[in-house]
Amino acid sequence: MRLTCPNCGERDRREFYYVGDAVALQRPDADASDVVWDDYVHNRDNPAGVTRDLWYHEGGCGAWIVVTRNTVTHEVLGCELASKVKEASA
Amino acid sequence: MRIADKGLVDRTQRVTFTFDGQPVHGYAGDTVASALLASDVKLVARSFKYHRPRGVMGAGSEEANALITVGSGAQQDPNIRATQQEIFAGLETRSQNRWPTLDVDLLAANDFAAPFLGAGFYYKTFMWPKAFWEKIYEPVIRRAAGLGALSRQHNPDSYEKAFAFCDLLVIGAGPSGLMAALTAARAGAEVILADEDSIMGGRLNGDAGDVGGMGGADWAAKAVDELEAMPNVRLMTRTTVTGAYDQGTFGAIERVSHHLANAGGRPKECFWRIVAKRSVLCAGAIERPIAFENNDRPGIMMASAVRTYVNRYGVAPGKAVTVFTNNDSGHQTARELIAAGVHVAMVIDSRRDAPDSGDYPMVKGAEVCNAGGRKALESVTYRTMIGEEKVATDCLAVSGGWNPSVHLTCHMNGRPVWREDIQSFVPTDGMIPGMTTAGACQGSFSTHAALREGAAAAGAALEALGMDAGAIEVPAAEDAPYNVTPLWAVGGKGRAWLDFQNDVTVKDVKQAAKENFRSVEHMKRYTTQGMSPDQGKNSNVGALAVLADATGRGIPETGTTTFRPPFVPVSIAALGAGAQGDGFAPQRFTTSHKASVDAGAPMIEAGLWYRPSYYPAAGETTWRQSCDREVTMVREAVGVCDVSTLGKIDIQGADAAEFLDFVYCNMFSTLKVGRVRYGLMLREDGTVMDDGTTARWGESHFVMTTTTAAAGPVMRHLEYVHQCLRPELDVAMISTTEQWAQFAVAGPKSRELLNTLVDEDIDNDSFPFMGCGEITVQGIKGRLFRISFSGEHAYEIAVPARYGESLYRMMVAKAATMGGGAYGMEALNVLRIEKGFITHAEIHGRTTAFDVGMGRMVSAKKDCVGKTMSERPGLHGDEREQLVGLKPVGPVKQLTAGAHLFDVGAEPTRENELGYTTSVGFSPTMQSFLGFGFLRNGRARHGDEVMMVDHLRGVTTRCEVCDPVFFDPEGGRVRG
Amino acid sequence: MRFSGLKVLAEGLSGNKGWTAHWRDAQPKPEYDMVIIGGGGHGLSTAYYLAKNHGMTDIAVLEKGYLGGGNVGRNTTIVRANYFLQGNSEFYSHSLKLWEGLEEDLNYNVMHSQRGLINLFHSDGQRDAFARRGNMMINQGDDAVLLDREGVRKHLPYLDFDQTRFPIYGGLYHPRGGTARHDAVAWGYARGASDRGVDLVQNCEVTGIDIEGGVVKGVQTSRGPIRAKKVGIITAGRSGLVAAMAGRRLPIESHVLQAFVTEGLKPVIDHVISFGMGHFYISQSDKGGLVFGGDLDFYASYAQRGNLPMKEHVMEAGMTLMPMIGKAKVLRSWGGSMDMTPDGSPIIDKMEGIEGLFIDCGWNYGGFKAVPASGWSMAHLMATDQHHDVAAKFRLDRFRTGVGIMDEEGTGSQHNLH
Amino acid sequence: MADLIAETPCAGLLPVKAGGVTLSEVDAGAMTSLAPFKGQEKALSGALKAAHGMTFPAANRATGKGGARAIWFGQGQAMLIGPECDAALGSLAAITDQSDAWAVVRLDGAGAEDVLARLAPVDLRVAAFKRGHTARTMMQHLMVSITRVGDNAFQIMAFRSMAVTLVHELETAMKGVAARGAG
Repeated sequence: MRLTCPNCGERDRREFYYVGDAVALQRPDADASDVVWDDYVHNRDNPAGVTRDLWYHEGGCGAWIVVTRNTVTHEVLGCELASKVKEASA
Repeated sequence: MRIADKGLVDRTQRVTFTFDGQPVHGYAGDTVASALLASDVKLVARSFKYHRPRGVMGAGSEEANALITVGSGAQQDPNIRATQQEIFAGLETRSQNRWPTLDVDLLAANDFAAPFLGAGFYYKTFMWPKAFWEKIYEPVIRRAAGLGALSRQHNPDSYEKAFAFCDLLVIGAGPSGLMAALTAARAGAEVILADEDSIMGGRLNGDAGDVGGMGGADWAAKAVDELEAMPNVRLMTRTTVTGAYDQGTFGAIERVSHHLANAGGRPKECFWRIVAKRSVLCAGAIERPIAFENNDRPGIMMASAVRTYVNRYGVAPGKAVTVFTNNDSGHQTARELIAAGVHVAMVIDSRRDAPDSGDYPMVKGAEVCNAGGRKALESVTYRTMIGEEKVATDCLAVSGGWNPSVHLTCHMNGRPVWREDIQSFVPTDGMIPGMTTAGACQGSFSTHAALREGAAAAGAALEALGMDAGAIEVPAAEDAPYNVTPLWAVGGKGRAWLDFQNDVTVKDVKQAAKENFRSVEHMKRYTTQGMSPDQGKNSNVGALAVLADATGRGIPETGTTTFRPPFVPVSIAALGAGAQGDGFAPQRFTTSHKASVDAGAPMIEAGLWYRPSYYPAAGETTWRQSCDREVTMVREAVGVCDVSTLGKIDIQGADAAEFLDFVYCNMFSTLKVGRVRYGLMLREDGTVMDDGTTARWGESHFVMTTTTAAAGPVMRHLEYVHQCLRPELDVAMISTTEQWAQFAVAGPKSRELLNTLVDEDIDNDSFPFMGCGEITVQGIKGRLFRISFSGEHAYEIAVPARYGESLYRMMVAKAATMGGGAYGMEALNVLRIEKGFITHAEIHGRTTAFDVGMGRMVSAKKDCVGKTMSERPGLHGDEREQLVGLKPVGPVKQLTAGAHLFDVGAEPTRENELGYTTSVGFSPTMQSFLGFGFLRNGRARHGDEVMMVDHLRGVTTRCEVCDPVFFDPEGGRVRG
Repeated sequence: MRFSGLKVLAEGLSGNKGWTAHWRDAQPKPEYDMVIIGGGGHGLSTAYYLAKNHGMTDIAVLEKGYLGGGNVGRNTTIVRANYFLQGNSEFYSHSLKLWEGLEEDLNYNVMHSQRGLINLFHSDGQRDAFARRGNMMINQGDDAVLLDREGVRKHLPYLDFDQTRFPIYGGLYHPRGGTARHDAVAWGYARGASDRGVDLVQNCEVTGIDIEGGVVKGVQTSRGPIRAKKVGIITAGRSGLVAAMAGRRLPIESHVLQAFVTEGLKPVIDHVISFGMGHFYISQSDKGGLVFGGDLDFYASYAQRGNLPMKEHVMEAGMTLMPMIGKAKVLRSWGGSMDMTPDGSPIIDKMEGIEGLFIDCGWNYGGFKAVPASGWSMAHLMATDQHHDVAAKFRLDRFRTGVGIMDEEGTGSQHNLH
Repeated sequence: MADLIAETPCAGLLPVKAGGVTLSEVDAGAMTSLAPFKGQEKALSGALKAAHGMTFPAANRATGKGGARAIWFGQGQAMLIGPECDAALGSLAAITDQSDAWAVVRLDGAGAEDVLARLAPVDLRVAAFKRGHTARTMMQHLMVSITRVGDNAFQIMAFRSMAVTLVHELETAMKGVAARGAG
């Protein structure tokens, strides 16, 4: 698999570290309910199809990246800097 | 037998090699298979299960029979295809899977027991008595199974991996591949053309037809010459593309020096990772056998392979060749044999309407139903409407039609589709993004179609790349239609082989269907059909057809064939090149490494680093003696220890303090400049991630320390928290682990030692406990932290790494004059246990701040990563295993780590287990073993006695539960 | 039909004409007491034990493809009971005991081979962690031996004891650990369940779960609706997709795990060997192929195919540990789809709030060895509405409450790290 | 007391030569990482130009020339190599001394591209990676910075502690390339 780092361009998968669903960017408030936190930390949509997940260009520029991707075909539909995504949602 | 004046081998270079110890002569350009056939060696292998005698069947990488071992000693290389191994002087080859010899193989007895060894027989027996499976049945089965053998010695050869990039990857250099490469290269594209053969041309080298008015092989050679001269083309011979992966990535294995007597430093193989913007698959097709009784006899070969041996190698595989075919290409073989002067005994065509196309005896509407001869073919029997006839023959050339080599197109889960007209599976568009297919691999079997489609596929690829193919001229070549009438298996009572290598017969497939293994996947798994070294390249379609027939379905309803990477087997050494020895992961060395090695310290690995275990002094014979001395030295004088491996991260920016408040569970915004604080970092799930000290270097500048093992993960975590959770914060992080050589100087005389080296005066005012600041060491800028991991008055001093070794040697020498010296990991461990300091042995990923007794550090005044989840009810309370100290109090004085804790008198069983030990050490200070454990409700049990049970090491120790701080609980020494 | 050596002999002498189907291909009925979604190892063993232990036979197992087509047929076949946390320890211990009687029980040779498993360690800290594990195994009544470097050398003389990157300190030896013939496990359970009256329905994809008023009523399938009083979701690899039909999200991410097999070789590796530093484990099949695997590809995927960097990583681990396998050639690689949970431990539970709906999932990459005990426990739960003692901790709510989290790897709630 | 003695990261390991390719250690001078504070990217670039003569490099590029270079070093980060960094830049950026943190080597000679193609998963052929181009990438398992500094010359930087592995990997690849070049 190759991902297009917004900084570095298209790179081999081996340069990246994967952490999971990009839902991670939507951290609940500290006083949100246990159900909300359980959902945030543990539960996943885990779709067979398009998903957005979080990668770290550890062997490259050090950017965290939100990748839009198909879990069945491995087609990569887009890569954005996580900080930009987070700032846009804030 | 050689044919005069024929073939591409170099008749001027005679080459002698050995097969099973016997010298065999061939010519440069021969493979082991062609040289053996030229020498009339028919028997070259034994089959997997029945040890049936086998000969050369094909001429390519899909060879199912002629697998040999090359080389000997540590270099012996098993399961090499004789059809691919080029010969050179001194080459040593051996047959496999026979005992004692290829000719007299006692395990051939299995063949006579065949009625009892049919599909899946082993699922139904060997169950009684129970203990016999591991002791008798399995060892016997294992010894009989397998093909070649590994040497059991470490691999002595070098292997390599590499990356390559191109606009267009052309896979296969037959007519379509050459035409595709020419088209794209002439248009200026960066082209890689890969072919698994030693010379490019594919079937043009094996067949006799003309291309563009010249011999096919000559046209291919000319095309290669043109490509070779172009700077934008990379020709890769002996290179098999093995797999298609995501986003245009391909794997390919290059056999670099298998064909050389002297590799001259070249690797044996190179595994390529090729990234291509577009690709064209020109993989050709594989001719398929027809199943009939004894169709596996040596001398029975593929019809196209017979042509290859004749035309390319100038070898007649037999004196009287018979052809058995269901399509026109068998006739081509007959014609070319006759043209080469080889006698054709008969052509047996299963089609009643077969064309009369040559000057040879032919019988139409007939099927070969048996073969005579055991170790070499002597005759075949064919059946017509009127009865059976026998023909004396020493070679049968079989053509059951062609299977397009769709393998790579299936690597991303795409399924090929059935084409009734050619009775073959063909790829569909888009199975591999960016790939087009051309020629025989998509079912276009004429030479002209291959050339035409190769050019067209390259044209399409160029268009996608935004380039122009220009006018393409396709050379003239044979363009005959392909006529085939399906014939998969000839009826009869005997065993007819489908998967030659795994000894799967038509009967096996039928029996599987009867036993309800009707799904093609079930049938394959039950019979092992297609799981042999050729991965079903020769047999899957035939087996599918037999299954379809047995289950009364059509072929497309029955299933499809699909293939997984690799296309050909790839050696582990090639895929894993570089790792043998110490290459699996980088090695990290501290600046004091040499000094420690000079001092005789055994180095142990920590993270990727190497650190000294202990420093043996004269007269010391055990590590414990050294460790005890080093601990005492620190407690009484001064010790020096390299702590550069701990992660160091500079954190700067206006919001640095706020950032730290969010990543640590305790407060850092309240820390004063010039001071250091211990911090605990949680994961979002509330467990402890790491701990360490962080110094406030300036108002908006912090210097964080992580544990050695967590340095990388913590850096990643900090960037995650910043970029993904708090991008609004103005903060920048950079690792400075490598910049600084940092040494712990610990013990009552630590300040005295430092004052001999540091330019400034160090005292309690300039450097109070948990103070930090800049210093200079002989004019070199450094950093000093008054922190302690031993409970002693201690410092960590840092200088730029280039001075690390020098400073370290200086400090150790100075310490020695003060009754001190270097200490290693063993002593460091004891010192921290005495003081109740935890490491990753305690914060092992399952423990919380509450568990390690730091629950109150989780600040109530702010949010932090992990805070909310750490408040889950299951992570608090009496049921949790809590950190405690343990001291032996009974007759056994030893503690071990990894033991479990039980109430006194309780059976040491899982049900009674109350906790476990994590770290232990003998404390020379306390003259006792000391340990840490996690004990259910442990903090409430200080003063109780428990039993520590270590079944594995046979140690059972009665212990007192106590506070984990064993030594100097008031902490007076550290402030001294 | 009872299988035996005599039967094989008799059939061989009479032309092998008497063999019959190993299981019946059933047409789905409109209604069953219980429907099990998923005809993999766990689903089939659940059906088998429902019939055998609980006398329930009005059961359909619905399989969207062919029986045993999921992870039970694409794994590295390792069978072991070497866990160290309460909850896991008793479960896998029970499973191993079932394995040890499986062939007699099923009258099917699944080739369970207790050739011994050796987990290598490479530092003092790892030794202590393995000691904790081994001691728990003995606490539980299973077997474990702590080997030092020389002890490992005696068993595995061909390892590279000279490499210093991750030098071999010793190993935890689990003599009862071993391998089995994976497909045969599925077929054996299928045959056993079918013989007891369970309907095995292939090519029957569940497309919906019918729930009325918080009570499960049945399922919609590609072959029509089927009513049922109880429904079990046993579809590891695709658990989240099926649970979504009941409106539930699961604490699961699906990941690819690759495995590899080489061409057949004469016997050379007699044990199962696990090299934790390289996430590498290997054994040799009875046919002679080296069967080995590594870590996840690490990204969520349902593609059931692996990527090159992980293949290379696995081979590199092999070359650093045992360079004698360098000239073995990888014949085939495949990818399984793994249900990865936040603590690396499985779930066998009722679906809270939906009466009659049960789920058995989250096997991470340890599901093969769990097949017997998973079926045993799931059958118990579905039949009695009570958790079986050995699987009592496999609760779905443990993540919310923090009670009974079983994180053997200690890597925390990141799904792909277990 | 004796003075502190400085040791370079690749002391005793380099130079090495194989075929037409040479690997040698570079004394790069001071190395300072620059990470602009929020909103200071432009100001920093200007100040850098004023102080050291080169602008803050765009992603995947190096500015300046031999002796005084700014190499893009990752997201929001550049490495100033050569001159001692003007302390005044500290008001615009996090500046961190990294002079001792990196092993800096130069791979030089026809075939250098082929050597790197054995180790790095990026296209470093001149058509794609020209003089002044830089990449943060990997070489086998090492995290590295690679910059083309000549037609056939690259500067490669890896963590100081991993200098032995860096040299080992490069030397192995160099020998492999040299052997093939021998025909």
